[in-house]
Amino acid sequence: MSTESLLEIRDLSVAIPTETSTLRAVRGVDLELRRGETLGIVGESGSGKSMTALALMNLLPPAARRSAACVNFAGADLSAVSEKELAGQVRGRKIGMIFQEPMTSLNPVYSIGRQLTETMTLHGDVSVAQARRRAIELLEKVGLPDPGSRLKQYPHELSGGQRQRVMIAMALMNEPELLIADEPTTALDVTIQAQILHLLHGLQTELGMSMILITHDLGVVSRAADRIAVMYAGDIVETGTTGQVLEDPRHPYTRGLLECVPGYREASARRLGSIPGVVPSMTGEIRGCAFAARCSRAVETCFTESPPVRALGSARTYVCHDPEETPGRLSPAEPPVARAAATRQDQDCVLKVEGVSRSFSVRRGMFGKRKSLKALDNVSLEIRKGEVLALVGESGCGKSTLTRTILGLDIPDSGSVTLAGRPVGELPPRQRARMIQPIFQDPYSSLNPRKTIGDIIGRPLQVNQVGARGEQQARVRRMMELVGLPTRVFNSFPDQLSGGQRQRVAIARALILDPEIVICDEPTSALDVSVQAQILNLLLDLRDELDLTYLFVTHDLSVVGHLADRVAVMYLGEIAECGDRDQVLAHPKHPYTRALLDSALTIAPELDVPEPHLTGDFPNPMNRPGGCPFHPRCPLADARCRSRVPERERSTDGTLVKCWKAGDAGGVFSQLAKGQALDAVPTPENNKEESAP
Amino acid sequence: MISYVLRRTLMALLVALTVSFGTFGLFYFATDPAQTIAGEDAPQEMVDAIREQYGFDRPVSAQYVDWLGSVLQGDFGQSYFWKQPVVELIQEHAKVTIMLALSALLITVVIALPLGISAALRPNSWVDRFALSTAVSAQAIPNFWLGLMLIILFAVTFPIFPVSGDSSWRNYVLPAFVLGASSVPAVMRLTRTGLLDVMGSDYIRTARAKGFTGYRLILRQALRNALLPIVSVLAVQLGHKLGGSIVTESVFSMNGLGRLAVESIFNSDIPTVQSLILLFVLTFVLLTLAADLINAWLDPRIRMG
Amino acid sequence: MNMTTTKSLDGNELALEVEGERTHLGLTPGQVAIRRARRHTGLLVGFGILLMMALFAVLAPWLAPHDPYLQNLPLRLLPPAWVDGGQWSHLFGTDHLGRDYLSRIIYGARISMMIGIGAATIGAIIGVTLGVIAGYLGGWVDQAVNFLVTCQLAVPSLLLIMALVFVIGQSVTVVIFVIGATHWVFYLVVTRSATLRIRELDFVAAASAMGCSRLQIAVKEILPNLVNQILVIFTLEVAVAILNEATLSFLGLGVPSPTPSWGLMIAEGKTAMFFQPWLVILPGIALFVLVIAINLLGDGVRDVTVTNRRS
Amino acid sequence: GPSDDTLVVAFSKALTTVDRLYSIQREGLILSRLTDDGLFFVDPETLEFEPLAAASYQWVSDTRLDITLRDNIHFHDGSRLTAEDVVYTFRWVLSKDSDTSRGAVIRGWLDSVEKLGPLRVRFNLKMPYPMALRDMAISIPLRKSGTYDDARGGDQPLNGIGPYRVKQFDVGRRIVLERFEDYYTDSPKAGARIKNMVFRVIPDEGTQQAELLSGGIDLMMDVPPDVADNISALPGVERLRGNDIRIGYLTLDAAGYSNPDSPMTRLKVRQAINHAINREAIARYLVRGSARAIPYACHPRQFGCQADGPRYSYDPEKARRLLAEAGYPRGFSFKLWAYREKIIAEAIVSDLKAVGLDVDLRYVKLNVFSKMRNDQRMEAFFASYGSGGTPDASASTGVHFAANSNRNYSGDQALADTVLAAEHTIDPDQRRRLYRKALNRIAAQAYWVPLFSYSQNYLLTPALSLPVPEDGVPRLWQAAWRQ
Ligand SMILES: Nc1ncnc2c1ncn2[C@@H]1O[C@H](COP(=O)(O)OP(=O)(O)OP(=O)(O)O)[C@@H](O)[C@H]1O
Ligand SMILES: Nc1ncnc2c1ncn2[C@@H]1O[C@H](COP(=O)(O)OP(=O)(O)OP(=O)(O)O)[C@@H](O)[C@H]1O
Ligand SMILES: [Mg+2]
Ligand SMILES: [Mg+2]
Repeated sequence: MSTESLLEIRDLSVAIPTETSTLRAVRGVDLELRRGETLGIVGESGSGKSMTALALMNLLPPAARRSAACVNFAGADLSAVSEKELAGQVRGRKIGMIFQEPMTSLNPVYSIGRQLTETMTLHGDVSVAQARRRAIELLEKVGLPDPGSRLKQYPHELSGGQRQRVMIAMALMNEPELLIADEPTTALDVTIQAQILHLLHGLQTELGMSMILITHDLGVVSRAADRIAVMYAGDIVETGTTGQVLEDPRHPYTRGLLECVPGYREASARRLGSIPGVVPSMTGEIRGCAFAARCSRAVETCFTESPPVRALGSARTYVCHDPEETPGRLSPAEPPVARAAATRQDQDCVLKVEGVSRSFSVRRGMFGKRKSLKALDNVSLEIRKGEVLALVGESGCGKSTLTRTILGLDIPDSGSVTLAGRPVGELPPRQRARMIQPIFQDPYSSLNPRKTIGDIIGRPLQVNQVGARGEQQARVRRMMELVGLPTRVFNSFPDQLSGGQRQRVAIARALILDPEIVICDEPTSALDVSVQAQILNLLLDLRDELDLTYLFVTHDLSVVGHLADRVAVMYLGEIAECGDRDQVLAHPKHPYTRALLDSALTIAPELDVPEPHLTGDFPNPMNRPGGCPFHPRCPLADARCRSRVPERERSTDGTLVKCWKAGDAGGVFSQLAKGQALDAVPTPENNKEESAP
Repeated sequence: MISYVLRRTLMALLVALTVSFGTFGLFYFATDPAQTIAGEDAPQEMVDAIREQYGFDRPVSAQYVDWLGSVLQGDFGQSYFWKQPVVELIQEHAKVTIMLALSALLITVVIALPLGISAALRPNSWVDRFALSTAVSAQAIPNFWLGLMLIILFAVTFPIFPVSGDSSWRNYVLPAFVLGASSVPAVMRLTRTGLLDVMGSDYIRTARAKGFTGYRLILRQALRNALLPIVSVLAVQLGHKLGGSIVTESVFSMNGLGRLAVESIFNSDIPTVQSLILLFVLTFVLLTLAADLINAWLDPRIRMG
Repeated sequence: MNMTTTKSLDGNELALEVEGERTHLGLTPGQVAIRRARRHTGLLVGFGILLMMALFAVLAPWLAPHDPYLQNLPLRLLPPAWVDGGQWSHLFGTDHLGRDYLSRIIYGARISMMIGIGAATIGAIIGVTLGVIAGYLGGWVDQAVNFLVTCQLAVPSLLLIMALVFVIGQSVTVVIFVIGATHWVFYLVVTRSATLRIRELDFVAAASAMGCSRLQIAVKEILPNLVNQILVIFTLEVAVAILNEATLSFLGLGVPSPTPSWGLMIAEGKTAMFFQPWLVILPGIALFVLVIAINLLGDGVRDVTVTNRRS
Repeated sequence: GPSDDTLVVAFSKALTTVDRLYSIQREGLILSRLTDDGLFFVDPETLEFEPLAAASYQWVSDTRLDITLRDNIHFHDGSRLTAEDVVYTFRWVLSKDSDTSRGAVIRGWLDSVEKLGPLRVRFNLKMPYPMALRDMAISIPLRKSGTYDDARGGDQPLNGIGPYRVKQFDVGRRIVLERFEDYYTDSPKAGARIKNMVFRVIPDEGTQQAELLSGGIDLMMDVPPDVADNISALPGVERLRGNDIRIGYLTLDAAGYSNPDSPMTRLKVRQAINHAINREAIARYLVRGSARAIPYACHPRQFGCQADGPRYSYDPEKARRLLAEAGYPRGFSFKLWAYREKIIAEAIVSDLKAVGLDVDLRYVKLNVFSKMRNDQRMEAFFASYGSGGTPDASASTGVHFAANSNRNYSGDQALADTVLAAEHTIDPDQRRRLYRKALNRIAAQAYWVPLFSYSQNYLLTPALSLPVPEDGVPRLWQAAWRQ
């Protein structure tokens, strides 16, 4: 690694004038990047990560204003060059960029061949044929099979992972010196994420590029970055090498953030650490330390004076007054809550899903024929009283469809869902509503923006005609208290609330009818870690308080490890494996479970991005492979897997597995993984000891 | 694709049938074509004779079935009023309307597209304000009034163009402008918002990150995407113009389909009205179909799904 | 439930207090709209003019100097007061029957607004109902509605209106109903696509999970979210309806004489337009000003209520 | 213009055919007088029916008419007019499948036609019919024998014997005529001065005006009086005022067809309405020119239009009193139907409103109007009648009060009998007496509100000279360029 500096940013600010005031998205950021180095920028949503990256290339939204003392890139000051020069000399040539949204970042009306080659031909002196050759070469490198014929394809014919690979190839067409990757994997599934990160890492070393990797996922930076910059409210609060920052966080924010991650250090605790409050609105001037209001250590000066930059060694700084822990403001170290789960083992089953199948008929394109899409294939599940059953699986595998079926919102083609001994379909909707309630993923779309919070929470009471109006109101207020909503938001609208608050509203609404079962469909995947921690804590507390049963849908294995009693792994509309959490996470029987575990990235600075074992992408559910649906991606697949659908079997330790190779999965995989990844997933038992350096 | 086209055509036929049956009934119950054919001062005997001769005294269903039957055999009948085969009548009038509609569309495109594009490229600039105020005013000026004002101005006060008629290209200038102006707001706004949307999209940001700027960014990256909704709206606009620009034709006394349609209604000339409706419906459906196909050609997502 | 349980249940009560101090709640959607409206010139101008016109319409009996129907044949075709031969008692002159033109123009505002609002309301009722039903239920209902729309679009709407008015007969009510009955496609298209989008949102699923019937969902959950869009279309359709009425009346198939409709006045003045041009110009200007005001208002309402959340 | 010796005339309505046998539009009549000659014609000055293609005629009896033709008449294709052609023409009109526009009327009185010699023809009538010469003059142009043999002759150019021949016919657009040089010189219509005539269809009045001002047309007919006033004030335009035999009237549903309890069934109500309308003012200010208020149900210039029945003066007070007496002190509401002259209809409505009647004006197109009228669903309607240019009371009074007429809302059988008797009487004095009786009856019962006679305004380039017609139908063969 060369120590020569490639990029040096001093005092970069971005201001976006809005209707009422000016939003200062980036406030005086200083950054430095050396050749060949990977810098990870982490921070919660809205902290200004993307704006910083865009400001570098002057790709900000039209209204935004940029100012910088200097932006030195390879000897030139980018803050001074003209737009024309920037476009002609720098963008796409010396700096390549990959964006977060693979689905929308490629122009849908042009073939990817054209989009790839024009990156080169635009900057002159390269013939189309040369560019094509380069494109094919790069596509090969990023792992797209049959690149020659790919060039004719259009973006919509590719999956998200494939598109992201094309984006990467596109960014590399001119062999840039710097690659900026803005959340390149956030929209992708874990298995694909691992593939992409691995790929980026390989390419970087091969081509000797520097890279700025922007992400909010501490797991990702811990594996992929050499150095880390932690951003908060438009400013960098702490920098240093990955190991230093993650092992020994100095800024209270960094520390708080790490504690929020399920599975980090104190993962055995049932309660996660949390950063109270929300990111401050970034309009106007912030007096003192931007983090002071949320800081447990904040003292008087934190609110009045800008914190100083403190340096620890050569490239390690943080920005803090560094006060002592403030007594009273300290969030009490939560005592580990006794786990009741163990005792809930074989209790009576409250909800039973038996052989449910569901197909949709979809038309592709204007001229296409209708095709059937099998979203659920013979799914069976049991949820027992008082337990948390986690349902994991990649995007599109049918998780939401299953929850809708369970809720009685969708009628299965075959099979049945039994709730309290009766099929849900036969229950009158209001009776069903009192027994089972959902919490959804997106706190923005799950609340009607035209209703006040009080109305939203009280609506189930109204619909079910529970009690008089006054009584309903009282109940709503009680519920708001319970989920930690201030009563003054009673008459507010959802738009006025933060994401975490909204999710609390959704929880309150789900619980106000006193249901037995709550179906949580990825309730935290749209939230930042700090907020996720709050919500997860709340959900667990409520469960104990109100004696609830959860079906918890997620794609995040660390969350599973944190709160589930039992786990069901779904693949392409089937339950691949289902059993106790500890069994499934520690001794996965199904190769797919195994692969999922491998791909999950925990915070482990000493480790690299693991080598992915799965080939290919999550298949399009419209073309389900025959035999075992997993066989095209499975490293163990043989002729039987390709031809025959595996039976569902109960293994010795009580997990249900649907795989011909269930017996030998563990063995083969541990060979493949070279002992690297058993610790990949935090279970309370194995996390701390094994992941310590 | 063929099945798609077939489905659409079937739909068109169904629409045409429904509409034409509705019209038939409407006229049967409310008007007396015989008197119109005979003329206002015509004596009783004459009107009665005509009624019998044309079979207006038969039940509506019988009349409709007769008409439908002959249409299915390709015979669109004789106009009651013009006493001329309807097909010929339509051919004659269609020339004017097609000329007018196409020139109006040209004017719309020539005004609206550049205006919309330049407005989108510099939102909130003076170009944008100018474009928007043009749209707002054009939307508020009654078409017929604009026609009258233009006549007062350019045909009487400054006699540059003829007042009326459809004999030379000069006759088409004012009407085409009036008719074209009426769809400028819609097309301009759509171009502007469409292009603004596209310019704000992720893939344009990608293109900029690759080094595209200026006109290359617009022409080689954005235009094709922005074109999609414009194609559709232009097809609808053209359809409506071909469906007879009643007002314009009446203000400028042009003998187009719109005028023919109106007069046929006033004269209860059912065969003509019916054939025109069939024509309008089919034109409209064909045009929107064409727009869809163009869009499918422009956009692989539609083409291949 | 007392405070201690709250505390034990949620370690974040501290957080929420802090939050309360730091992030004062944003404005309600209504407040945001009003705040924006105050600085939206187009909207203010449009609203001002419209308010004035509405006053004219409402107070016509008191503002109009003469009875708009009173004919005075010897004084017919008097030019406006500022032209040679005009009289100050008839500021805008008189028409073919010697009726005071100013009074007729003032009363015309009534007719235009009544027809505009009436027709747009009828269109809204038809369009929104069909749009929500089609969007929410989908399937064959959607197909049927789609068929209706194609029927409606394929036939030139002015021709259709003319045919209907021609056959049914002319009256203000007929004109309102016929214009309304032929101007619902815009509502339908917008509400349908909005409904299609909204019905996929989680709060709709939440509503059905809490036991709401489909009707309740359509009316209580979906409809409130369409109000802004409907309002914008409504204003635009009012303008369209006013222009349509004028056009119809101009073509002789609008409101019946002697109702003072601007379109009718233009049509009647047209025969003399080269010599008494004010007969055409004055009502035309009135029409233009009214319609532009409504359009400004409509555009303004759209700008003001649009949600520009990032994402 | 005179430079190319072409007279360009504007037509408001398009002609569907140039064959007079198949159209009855006014434009057709004007055109037909140029391209066709009948056996008789209406003398422009006296409005008498005089022989034209006929050299002479003789009433052999009340039901038999012998006609001798001129011997020097050529069709436009050069062939000569013979008795055979006359017989062919009339037999064609009489035959049921010819579907000519006048067939039904002619069949009503004409029994048969015979050829007596090469130039002599005999007409056998079904009954005494004083209007036979009128019908021959106005409705039946002579056609070459065999004209309609194939495909109704529609495809061939019109082959008439008039002073002009059709050179070109673009339906709905224009008709081009050219002077027929072989026209018989002893015709009263001989000596046409202008070589070419073009009839342009310009439906819009404003456009016509503009065209006239810009020299696009030379003559504009049926000009509304206001327009005529205005335009004639400009240089380069001449105005002619003329009479018109058309009259305007209101019909009241005295028979109670629309509703047996209709207020219109009461005499006092009908009289009140007669008193309520200020006909003089309407005639003077709106119709203008030579228009006059008319007291009886016919045009004063028509034969037989003399009566001494009650006249109703404009007296709103009396109207109110009469309404009160009839039991409607606060008036009543009804629909007044109309299909032309909207302004006048509005003025009438305004007058009626002034006496406390709530009138809803239903201004509709002719086909709707006639549907309503024929179904006898109108309580009152405003209409006008041009009598086909016929200066005889039979054309107005006769047509409107005949028993089988659906314009007859009087339900008065005795009146219908009187009118019928007049129709079949040849003796002029006897006819006058019968019409006087009928007109007095109509006035006494106030079945109608006779309103006014029309006037005609023509606008033309000063280069053109044109005698003003007495009956509102211009004789364009008399047009000439001023030197
Ligand atoms: N186009 C825009 N107009 C106005 N404000 C914007 C725009 N884009 C971003 N912002 C605001 O700028 C601030 C910083 O945004 P930025 O996209 O840099 O955050 P981020 O750290 O990348 O967050 P995320 O993880 O959500 O991508 C945020 O408060 C955001 O609301
Ligand atoms: N209403 C529908 N019509 C057609 N296809 C559908 C419908 N709902 C779901 N699908 C399809 O069914 C499959 C399963 O969808 P589902 O939403 O259940 O996946 P998921 O596991 O919840 O994914 P994610 O993690 O992205 O939420 C997907 O391929 C989806 O496209
Ligand atoms: Mg970002
Ligand atoms: Mg889902």
